[in-house]
Amino acid sequence: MSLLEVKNITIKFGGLTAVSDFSLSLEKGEIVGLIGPNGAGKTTAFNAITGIYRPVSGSVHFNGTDITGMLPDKITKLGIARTFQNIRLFSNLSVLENVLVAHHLRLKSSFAAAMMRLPGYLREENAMRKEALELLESVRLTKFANEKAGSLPYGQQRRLEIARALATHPRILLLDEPAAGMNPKESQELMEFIGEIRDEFDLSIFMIEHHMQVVMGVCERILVLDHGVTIAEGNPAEIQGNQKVIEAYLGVEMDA
Amino acid sequence: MMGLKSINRIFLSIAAIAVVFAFLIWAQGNLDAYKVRILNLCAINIILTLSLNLTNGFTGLFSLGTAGFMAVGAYVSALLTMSPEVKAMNFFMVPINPALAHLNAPFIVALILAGLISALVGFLIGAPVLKLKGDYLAIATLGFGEIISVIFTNTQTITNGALGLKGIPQYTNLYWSWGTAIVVILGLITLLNSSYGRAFKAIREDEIAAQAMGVNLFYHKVLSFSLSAFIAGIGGALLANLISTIDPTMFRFFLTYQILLMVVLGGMGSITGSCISAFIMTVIMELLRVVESPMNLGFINIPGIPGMRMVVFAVILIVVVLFMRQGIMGEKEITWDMLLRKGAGRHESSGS
Amino acid sequence: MTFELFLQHLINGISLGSLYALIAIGYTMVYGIVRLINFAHGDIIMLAAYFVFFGVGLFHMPWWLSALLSIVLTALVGMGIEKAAYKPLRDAPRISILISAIGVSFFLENFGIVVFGGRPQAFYSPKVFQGVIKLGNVSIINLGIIIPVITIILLMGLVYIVNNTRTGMAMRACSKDIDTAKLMGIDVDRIISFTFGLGSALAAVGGIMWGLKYPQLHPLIGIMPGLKCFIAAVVGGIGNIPGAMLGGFILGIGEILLVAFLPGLSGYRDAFAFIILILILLFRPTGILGEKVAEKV
Amino acid sequence: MLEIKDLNVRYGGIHAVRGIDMSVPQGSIITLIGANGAGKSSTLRAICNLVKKSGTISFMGEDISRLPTREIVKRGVSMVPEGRRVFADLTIYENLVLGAYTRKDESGIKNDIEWVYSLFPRLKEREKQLAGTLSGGEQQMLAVGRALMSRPKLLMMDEPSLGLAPLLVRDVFKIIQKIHEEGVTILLIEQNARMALKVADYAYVLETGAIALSGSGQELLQNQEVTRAYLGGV
Amino acid sequence: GSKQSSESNKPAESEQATDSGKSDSNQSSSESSDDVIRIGVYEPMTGASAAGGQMTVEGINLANEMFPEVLGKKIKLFLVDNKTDKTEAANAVSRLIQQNKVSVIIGSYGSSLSMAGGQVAKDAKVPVVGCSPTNPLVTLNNDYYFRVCFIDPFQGKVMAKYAFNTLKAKKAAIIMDVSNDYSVGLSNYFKQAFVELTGDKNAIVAEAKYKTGDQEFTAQLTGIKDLNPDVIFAPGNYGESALLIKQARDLGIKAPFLGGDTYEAPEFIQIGGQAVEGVAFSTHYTAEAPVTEVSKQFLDAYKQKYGKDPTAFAALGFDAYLVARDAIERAGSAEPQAIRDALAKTQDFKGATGIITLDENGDANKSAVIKQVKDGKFVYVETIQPDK
Ligand SMILES: Nc1ncnc2c1ncn2[C@@H]1O[C@H](COP(=O)(O)OP(=O)(O)OP(=O)(O)O)[C@@H](O)[C@H]1O
Ligand SMILES: Nc1ncnc2c1ncn2[C@@H]1O[C@H](COP(=O)(O)OP(=O)(O)OP(=O)(O)O)[C@@H](O)[C@H]1O
Ligand SMILES: [Mg+2]
Ligand SMILES: [Mg+2]
Repeated sequence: MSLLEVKNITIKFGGLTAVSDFSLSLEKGEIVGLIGPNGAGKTTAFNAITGIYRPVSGSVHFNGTDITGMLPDKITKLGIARTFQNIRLFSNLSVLENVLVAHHLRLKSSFAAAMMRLPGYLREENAMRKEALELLESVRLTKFANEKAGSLPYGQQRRLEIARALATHPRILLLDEPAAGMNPKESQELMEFIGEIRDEFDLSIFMIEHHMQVVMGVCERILVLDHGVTIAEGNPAEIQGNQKVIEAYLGVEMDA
Repeated sequence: MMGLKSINRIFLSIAAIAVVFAFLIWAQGNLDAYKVRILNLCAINIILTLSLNLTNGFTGLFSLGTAGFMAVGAYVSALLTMSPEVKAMNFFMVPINPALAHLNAPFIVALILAGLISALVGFLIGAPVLKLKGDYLAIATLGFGEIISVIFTNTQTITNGALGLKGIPQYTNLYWSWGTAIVVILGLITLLNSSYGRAFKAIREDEIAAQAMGVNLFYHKVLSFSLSAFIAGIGGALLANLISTIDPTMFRFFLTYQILLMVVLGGMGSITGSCISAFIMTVIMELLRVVESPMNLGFINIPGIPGMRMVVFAVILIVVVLFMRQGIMGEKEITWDMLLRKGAGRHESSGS
Repeated sequence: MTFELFLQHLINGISLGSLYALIAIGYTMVYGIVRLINFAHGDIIMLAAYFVFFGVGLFHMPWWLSALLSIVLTALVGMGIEKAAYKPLRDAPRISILISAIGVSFFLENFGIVVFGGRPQAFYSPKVFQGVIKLGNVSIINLGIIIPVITIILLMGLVYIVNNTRTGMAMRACSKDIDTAKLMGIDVDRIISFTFGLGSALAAVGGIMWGLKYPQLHPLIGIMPGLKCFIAAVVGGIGNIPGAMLGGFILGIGEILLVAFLPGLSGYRDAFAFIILILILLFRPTGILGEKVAEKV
Repeated sequence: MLEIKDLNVRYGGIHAVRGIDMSVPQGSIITLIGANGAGKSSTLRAICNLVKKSGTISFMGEDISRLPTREIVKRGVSMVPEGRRVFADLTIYENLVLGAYTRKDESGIKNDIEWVYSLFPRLKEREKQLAGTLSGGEQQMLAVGRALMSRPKLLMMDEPSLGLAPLLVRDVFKIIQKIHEEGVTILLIEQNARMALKVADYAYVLETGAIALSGSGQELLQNQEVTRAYLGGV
Repeated sequence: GSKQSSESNKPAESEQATDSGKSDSNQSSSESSDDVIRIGVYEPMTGASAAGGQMTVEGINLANEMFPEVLGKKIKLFLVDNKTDKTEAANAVSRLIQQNKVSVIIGSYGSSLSMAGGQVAKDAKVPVVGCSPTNPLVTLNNDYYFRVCFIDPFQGKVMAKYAFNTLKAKKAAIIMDVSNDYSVGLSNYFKQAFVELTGDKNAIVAEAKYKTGDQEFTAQLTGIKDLNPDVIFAPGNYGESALLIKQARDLGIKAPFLGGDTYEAPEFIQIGGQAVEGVAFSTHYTAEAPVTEVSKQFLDAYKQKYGKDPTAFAALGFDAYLVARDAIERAGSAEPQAIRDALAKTQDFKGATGIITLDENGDANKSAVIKQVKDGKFVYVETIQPDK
């Protein structure tokens, strides 16, 4: 059984069918890419998996549980975390606090315990901080730990967003255009980083990306959406050679 | 983390609280009743301002229901502390609901119950209404505050309607008011530095991202809203037991506005700011009476203009918003670290 | 309840509703463009009524001239308020602007008390507006017909301006993104100023009609209409001009019918407006005619 | 055509642009590249007088540094802002009409709308849709189309390819060249430095608010440092 | 004095004692330093009741001009606005006592405001003379509160009698302002008295409600029209009441309207216009049948100073000042406790509004006047004596 099993989901906005009949199965440890022209419905598919939109038909199963229509926080708790196409950090909180918030979902102490600062809570809080600092270390943001997240340079904000998602202890990580706004050098670093975290945190990754270098470089399997419809699926080489994909997305000749 | 520094801070906090209490003991005995009354109001306004700041400043819920929660707290406490005879005297028009006639409780119990019942009302209101966002939430909560006032006007057997309640025992003194204020301040500091407080702030920063990080929006919003109601309820109770008479028209939106102004002046999201501004505003409102009494400037005699105080107040308010947008403190706090070694960019707050 | 009685209630409701609608459309327009709950809208209504009061009472001008002058003056005051209290806050957080608006409202009310005195005064109402038409046992006051007609005419005019003119389009552009509107070559200050002028002029018409229907005048007279009409605007879908009219009618007729059918609840009437508001918001968070936009993530 | 002298932009404590001198000759494509936060967008915003700044900016010989934005637009400067700054509550059609706000020629405007539609057929399909519900890429097309509607003499684009599919990125560059051929001078900011340098006549490299390097597109493409820092080790 | 302190065994007792002791000593020291008698006034000069407060203050100021001295010293007035807000009212009284060191206080329009201030005055043991708060609760249980007006139970009875005896009404409807304690109270007393007089439990056919600030009453009125009462009792602020009556007439309601003392303001007629013709109400005094010498004196002086006819509130403000001054004179001292004791003994004092005798509650026992609107003027109808 796959870790994530999306079966024939369809999402509509008014009259517009943004995603139709989308299916996906994601295995443990896999990195799968989702590409397609602008407006193809990629982000929308993400939103349906993470519970932000509810599909009109179809189902999403995670690790055997039906999570269709569940609230986003429940889904995150079960083990699916994500980043956003337009970075959504808690910009007035410190970098460390951003990561700590993501630990909150595992907090066992009750509100009352936290207010009374019972030893159990303090232990948890300390453990949380320790782990958060370790995580920042592994994404090389330790020296910014007490800076406001909003004041970080763009590339570091992207990395922080990934670190924050990792702090929820996900089994699947969804990345929405992690390389957007990065120059080629930064993109290169990102590719390596994605590979690293997959191994270190034992993740499956599902990512949307327009930078073909990145997609082709890290993904083992790629899905292509166009107008909400899945037009192709396969390994990078297959996709690059797929006539439909070339017509709809890549363009006839690839340079650069 | 419990290093020498944090022990130092705790020590400083305890020392500061001791100093405050020493002052209160002196004030209660040596200041005239008018000044004591103003000091009491300062503490109550600090409590109310913090209550509103918890939702508006720290959780990003634009709520305007404070007056309603105060009303609930004030009535609960009033009905619990008034003696059966005083109640009978009050309800001379429509008799009091027999269930309430003989209720009586010590002040501390009344305060806590006032907070709890107010929090319960907050929960009942919050559960449906907190789905709304921004301006809509503001209007809905404002509406709720008005509804409470309308309901209290009409439920004569419980609230005595427009006649209000008179002869509420004046238990509120400087120890009660400032004691409560200090407990609320310390409580909020603890809360906001806890994991729950971070979740509140995350919701303020970005609801969708907070939810995507596993923060249960409903639970935390309702928690923050009910806590705020709890604090406002206690504030209302202290007020009722200070001025000894209440009626439903006291708790209208103007009251909420005044508290909102204190929140903004102090800085949305700053505990220290709220305390400073609530204190200053309460005192300024009294000082502004000068503009209403006749003035003799030597060469010219200005007759007193009643109402001028509120005009001046409105102007000050606009000027503050225009030129001091962040309020006094913005989102910053005055902390011991800051006082001890200025300029160290630490962001943790501690001690009052 | 007899049919006749019901009809009378309905007519009362329409008469009240149209007045709410008239004020709500000005409210909604300003909100729609500037994204600002202009808390002072109600007080601008009050000012307009006082302008007429002084025009007739102090300067002995003919009634119609006072009314016209009042509309112009009120528009100017509205523009002045925007310049002084809102414009400097364009890039400030919403809450600051809201506070500023509350401050302006507070100012106007207390300024009114200091300058006009706190006592309710009588608002002069010419004979034309005073008659009552009788249909059997059912009475319709003249204003019950005049106000709905004025409301509908102004509504159509306003919808035309906002939807079909260049200025209207520029107004809508400014409502979303001021910097980008500037990049289009739009004189943002002028557009916003115009919006406030127009909104205040509408408030003035509303205020004058209000004064004619309820000829009692004091500095706090605008608070309730301001609040109720804002609710009407939100119920209809704030920013949506026909919605404001719909909201006005729903609120007006609803209030009257509530009291009519449940006289025991007549004391709860103000609560009714807010309960409708909360119910509508729960089931249609952007109001009845408001565009339903799922937040794009 | 555009001359910038000693331009400085500060946001509170941040000194985002530090004394830039730059010139954009008539009929050229000039590009501005640099890492995130280098101050590229701030420079463009300063030219349009959307941020507080110091320094002089002259356009066609006239000092425009004190003019309000709308006057600058009237003189023929147009900008595609960074991010998706389309008017979300207006339809695509209305967005385009607003782009021509400073123009008075009704029929010309109509023709130009058709022209924009022919450049971006997707926009025509969605003519009546509210811009806010478009996908990121679609909004980007609309922003470019809208900027063209004022028939600018100088078109400034802030990362027009951000978030666009490869197919569309190449289309955008084709369009840039096409607009250029029609006589419009272009000032382009790009992350996609390689593409940008290929089309540019001249390029400036910005580093922490100051110009670190400049030269013709070809020169910079060959430059070792640039390759390492901005083009990645491909 | 049957109402000697029922507030014993209250925890604040000891503090009160020290407080007042302290203020007493302050009092005597400040007394010697300046030779004025200090009288405090707390009235709503702003907020919802600003109108009433301002009218009252006009009367007080006039009295102060006419009788500026007592015990050979000048009287200095300290006016503090209570903003129609209870917290402010309490603050205002506290301020008058502690900061301005007044010997006696006058105020306030609005019973609820008076009650809020009353508690503070009681704690500080400084007497207050109320002008127009007619709610029985104001003086109940408060030895330091007095008033120069009659109280609501009396007023309600007066109007019920008028409706039953003079208008021969059998069925009455009541329209009350639920957010206004005055209106609620008066309605209740009217109801009790009217039911008693008619002997009919169902004599009140409708009790409609509205709130201060409402301007639209057609829904309530349409319902009442359907029930066809003989008379409608609608006590409330004059502004709302005038609108209400106007709307009733527009709806074709013919039944006579009755109200209370708040109706007596020229604006009531201006706002109501033709519609309020025939409306009758009870009030405190009339210029047409001056009860005392002082009535005439007051009337002339008022007209001269303000150029208009005085309202009952101005007259009551005037009387409150005079009663306070009289008490100071009789006490022969500016010491609050002495003034209180003198006030309690006020008997047959000739004020503008009538002969004032303060009863054991501190309430004025005096006659009421019924007036009616005729040809755009208030005309005197009859005087109704209190039942002894
Ligand atoms: N409104 C603002 N307030 C404060 N700082 C700002 C603001 N806008 C930009 N900055 C800061 O100014 C610097 C330059 O920003 P700018 O947007 O011009 O960079 P850029 O080169 O366009 O970067 P990017 O490639 O990310 O678009 C950055 O450090 C940024 O954080
Ligand atoms: N909340 C919404 N309301 C209406 N339409 C929407 C909404 N969200 C997305 N859409 C529409 O659904 C379609 C798919 O959008 P989506 O954001 O998923 O595209 P995408 O594949 O992520 O594109 P891009 O690469 O440009 O981000 C688009 O046409 C968009 O206009
Ligand atoms: Mg997307
Ligand atoms: Mg940029």
